[in-house]
Amino acid sequence: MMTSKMWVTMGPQHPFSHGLWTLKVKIDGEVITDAIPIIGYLHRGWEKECENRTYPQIIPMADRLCYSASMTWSHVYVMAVEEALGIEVPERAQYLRVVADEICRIQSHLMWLAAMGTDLGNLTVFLWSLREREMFLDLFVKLCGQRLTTNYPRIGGVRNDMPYLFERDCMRVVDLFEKRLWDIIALMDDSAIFLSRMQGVGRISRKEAANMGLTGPGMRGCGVNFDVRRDDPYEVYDLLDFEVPVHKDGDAYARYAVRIEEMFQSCEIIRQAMAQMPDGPVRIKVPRNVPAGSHFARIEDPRGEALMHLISDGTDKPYRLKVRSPIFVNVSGAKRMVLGTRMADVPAIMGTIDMCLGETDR
Amino acid sequence: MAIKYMDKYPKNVALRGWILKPFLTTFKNMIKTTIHRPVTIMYPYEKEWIPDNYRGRPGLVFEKCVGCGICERMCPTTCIELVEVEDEALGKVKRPQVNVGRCMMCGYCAEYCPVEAMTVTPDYELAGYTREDLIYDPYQLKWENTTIGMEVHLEEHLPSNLAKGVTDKPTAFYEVDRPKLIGEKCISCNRCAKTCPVDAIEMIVVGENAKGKPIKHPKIDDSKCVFCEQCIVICPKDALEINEVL
Amino acid sequence: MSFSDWVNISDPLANPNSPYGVTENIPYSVGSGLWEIIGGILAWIINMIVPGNRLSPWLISDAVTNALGLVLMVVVFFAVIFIVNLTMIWIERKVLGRIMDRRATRIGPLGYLQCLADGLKTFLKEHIMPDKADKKGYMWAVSIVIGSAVLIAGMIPLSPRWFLADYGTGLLIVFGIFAVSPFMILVAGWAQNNKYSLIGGMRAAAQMISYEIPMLLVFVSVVLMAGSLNINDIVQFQMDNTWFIIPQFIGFVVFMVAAVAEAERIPFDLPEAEAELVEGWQTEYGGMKWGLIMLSDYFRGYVACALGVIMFLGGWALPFMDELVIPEIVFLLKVILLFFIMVWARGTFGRIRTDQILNIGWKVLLPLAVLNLFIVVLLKMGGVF
Amino acid sequence: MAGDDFYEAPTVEQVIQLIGDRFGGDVTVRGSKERRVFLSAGRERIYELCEYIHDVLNFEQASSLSGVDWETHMQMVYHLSNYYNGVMIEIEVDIPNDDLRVDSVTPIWEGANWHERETYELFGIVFDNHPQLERLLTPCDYEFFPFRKSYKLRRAE
Repeated sequence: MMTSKMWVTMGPQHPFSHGLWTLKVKIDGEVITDAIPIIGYLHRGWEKECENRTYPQIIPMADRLCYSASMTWSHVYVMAVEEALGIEVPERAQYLRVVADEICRIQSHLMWLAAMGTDLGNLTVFLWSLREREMFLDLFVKLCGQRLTTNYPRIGGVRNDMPYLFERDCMRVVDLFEKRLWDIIALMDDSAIFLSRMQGVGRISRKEAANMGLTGPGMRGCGVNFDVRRDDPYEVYDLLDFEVPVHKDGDAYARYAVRIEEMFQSCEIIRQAMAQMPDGPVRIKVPRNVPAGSHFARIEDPRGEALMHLISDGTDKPYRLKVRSPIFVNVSGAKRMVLGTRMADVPAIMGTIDMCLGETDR
Repeated sequence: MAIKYMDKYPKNVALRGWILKPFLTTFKNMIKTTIHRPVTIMYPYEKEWIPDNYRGRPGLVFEKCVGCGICERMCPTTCIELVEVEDEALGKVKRPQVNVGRCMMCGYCAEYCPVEAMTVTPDYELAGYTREDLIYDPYQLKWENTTIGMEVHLEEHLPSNLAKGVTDKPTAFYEVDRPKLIGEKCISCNRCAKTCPVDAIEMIVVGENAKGKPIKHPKIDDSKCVFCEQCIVICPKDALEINEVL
Repeated sequence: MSFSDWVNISDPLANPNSPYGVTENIPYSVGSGLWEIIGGILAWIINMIVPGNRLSPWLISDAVTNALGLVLMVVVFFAVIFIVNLTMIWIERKVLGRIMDRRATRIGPLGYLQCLADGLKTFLKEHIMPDKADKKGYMWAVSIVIGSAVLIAGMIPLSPRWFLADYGTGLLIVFGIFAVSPFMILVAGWAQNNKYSLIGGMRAAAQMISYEIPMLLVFVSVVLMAGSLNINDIVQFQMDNTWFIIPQFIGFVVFMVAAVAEAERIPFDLPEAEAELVEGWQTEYGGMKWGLIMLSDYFRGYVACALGVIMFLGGWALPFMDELVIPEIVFLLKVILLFFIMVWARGTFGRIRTDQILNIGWKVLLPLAVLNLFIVVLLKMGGVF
Repeated sequence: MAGDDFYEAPTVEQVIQLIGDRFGGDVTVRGSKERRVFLSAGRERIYELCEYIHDVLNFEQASSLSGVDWETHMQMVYHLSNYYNGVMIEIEVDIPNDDLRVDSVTPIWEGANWHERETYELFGIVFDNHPQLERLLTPCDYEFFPFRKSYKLRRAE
């Protein structure tokens, strides 16, 4: 019998692609024999745009790199500039940045969990996750005035101090969230259907993962024990006590489990940071012009390792700003992940990458 | 700190009834939500509570504004433009006009405003029928209802102050940074004094030139100056330069 | 006896050749009664306009009343089923809303009229057909899918006095027509000339065919136990003995799982798996066609639940209180209870993968169904029933 | 610190020493600080250097590859990191404007693939031995390289 293979274009307008990207898959029946990821629908020339703006003006633009990790992106940018300026940020500002980072990490992971739920056909997980995420977005509203585009870190500190009663709100939200997260876990981890969809799907070995340059939960799900927060500490992460979850399996479930555990650890970090937070100023005045030089900073984004490479030339505008986006690298290995799986697994596997096209295409 | 979740899962679901736990979980939640009210906010009819420092569109307290143009300079999207308006009480003044369609709600204008005239407003329903509708002139921008204490400030501290141990007094750039005069470049053209929005520059005679005419140099009143840099920009001979205090 | 002989007898119960025999049929009585009112008013108006005409007496003659009573009987019957379906859609949306902690439907009292608003919206949408689609396949396949769903909904009696047709082989016909739509779904998926819908159609066919078999095995064991294919007899047998859910619990579980798969609902909604296949085999159907497909899905869900009620939950009977309750209401409440379980499952689970769904069908459900059949045969041989 | 897959990763001093021993004058150390090593190398030996860093020093990940247009010449900046102790190596490679070629490191790190494609399309630097050097983000019919300094943005004028 003659069989022929068929190219199916998934995206850019397709329910599985959370954002504008395309995965062309070649299917033999339902089994995928080839795949081509295509990106670039959202290329804005972000790095070039930044060469025309002064250093403070880039912070709100860095928020726009990723809709759900805006805090970490502006954070890594100001870290790169502070590196170039060679200044030390006040300690309270560092703690505030850590708190905001972890809130951002939780809400980003919840957004991922929601998308994961719809990818697997479970709308309940979607809505429950978004309900929890709303609490963290409310915290962002109180802290920095907006839900998604936080614009909170500043070169030399943060925008403002904690508002009145923010600490109490934060503790309440974190406690409530930890309680409710077990409900979502019960919905997913205790369900045989969910486990059968996730376990053993999209397996990557540790060597492949390292070679592909995977970072973040995708990498830790493959057994690589590395976290920028712990092994290359920035801000005050070396003063905080937290675990880095590592899973050996390297399948979609491992990536899921690592992310869930990271949310618990982030709650713990928020608690510790709030308890340890010293009094003091939150922002120092910095010179307008950045001395010439080439500097970079890296940070643990919710999706992986975010790196910004800044080349300054002594003026008040950067000469070149390069963004190393974790998803940009992770999605380049999409072919390897989906090869040999079934078409129905594509959303499950690509869902665990946690796509965000703003930072991928820049 | 201990691992909280990964040492408990994955469990053997075959021993836990495959699908019973999720069934019970959803049923529990269904009972709960039937008793209390669902968390959804029915948007057009009811709105979420948002604080006063929510970064919606920029607002303007018309009387406080001095027309210095710092907001225009700081705006990342160049959506702010200083326009001349004819005000009944104040006469002809320069005030910012915001193209809200281009505004990215970063709040820099409110943050860097030296006189707290620009504010952020909790006004986020900004749709209009044309693009011209979205260009808010200074009167449309007016916003007076910000709760006292909820304004957005620039909470900068001088590193030199911190080194001295002064940590309770935020010092913004407009309080310490001042234009610095390079005397030999000045040609006494008086443009800086004319353009200064807060009348902080006074031309004072410092001597006579070879022809016997007086040489006037600008003298900057530190208490009035807000460091808007307009004099630096307008100076034809670059005789004024930025003097940053750190 | 010819048709004219039959229609000329005024009292259906006294009609020895009535399709309903001597049993009472409420939809038919209501239909005849409705025509007596409508036809009477029509005859009166026509008589006022043209006094002494021959049309007015004809309109209220026994023959016309009997014939149009049959037509109106169908209308009455489907009006009830339609309202039941709207209620089921409303229940699904409300229950899902409660499970997901969100607002559900909002139009009308308790949001009940939301479905009508949605129906109106889909009805007013533009009719779009892909240029390269196979026109005949595109239109006819979906018509048959919808038509078969409506047809089987009409074949389920709500009670011994509320039915459209009472066949000796009633259950067999219902199952036969239930199995028509997978093939038509395959045709529809192919005819749209769209890769997603083709894959969806193939999945639908594979899934439904593999789930027909355990379902039919369960059906056979029920029929074997009751000793009849007639729905009335099956329910009567359960009323006399015991509900079949007690001896055939395995069969009930197998049937419900297979019914969820047949009705294409989560967790078995692979043919329209929206995560990877956009909308599956319905991708290119828009407007009212899509609305009717959705409605027919609910009709199929209703039929699946009704079959479950008839075969396992004693139909319209409630033990010890047969005289106290209205059997139609009891039947519909039981249907809605089963449907609630399906909705609950939808709110709880995700979607299963293609190979897993076939594995479950062939490796789990089929042996269980055979086991169920075996138990039934043992019980029959042991003379328990 | 590294858990089960424990491996004694080279520290900053060891990295400088090992690279100095192996490559001598071809690779200059521009500086170093805590967990950071800054190198610059000639483009002839960049592939060899990267292979050495990957295979011997066990820097398993190419974090970022960025091109820089210095107008007088182009520059490739490699940021390499390992999975053990957080040490990062930055390598600068100068490329003359009249011969924009450099060896691709994709055979060493697969993760460098898209970074190199991106640098190719935005700066016009050609990577030898790259498996698929095509435009990635911009439309494939672009004939200019938008991130070069000669490509001016409207606001800059």
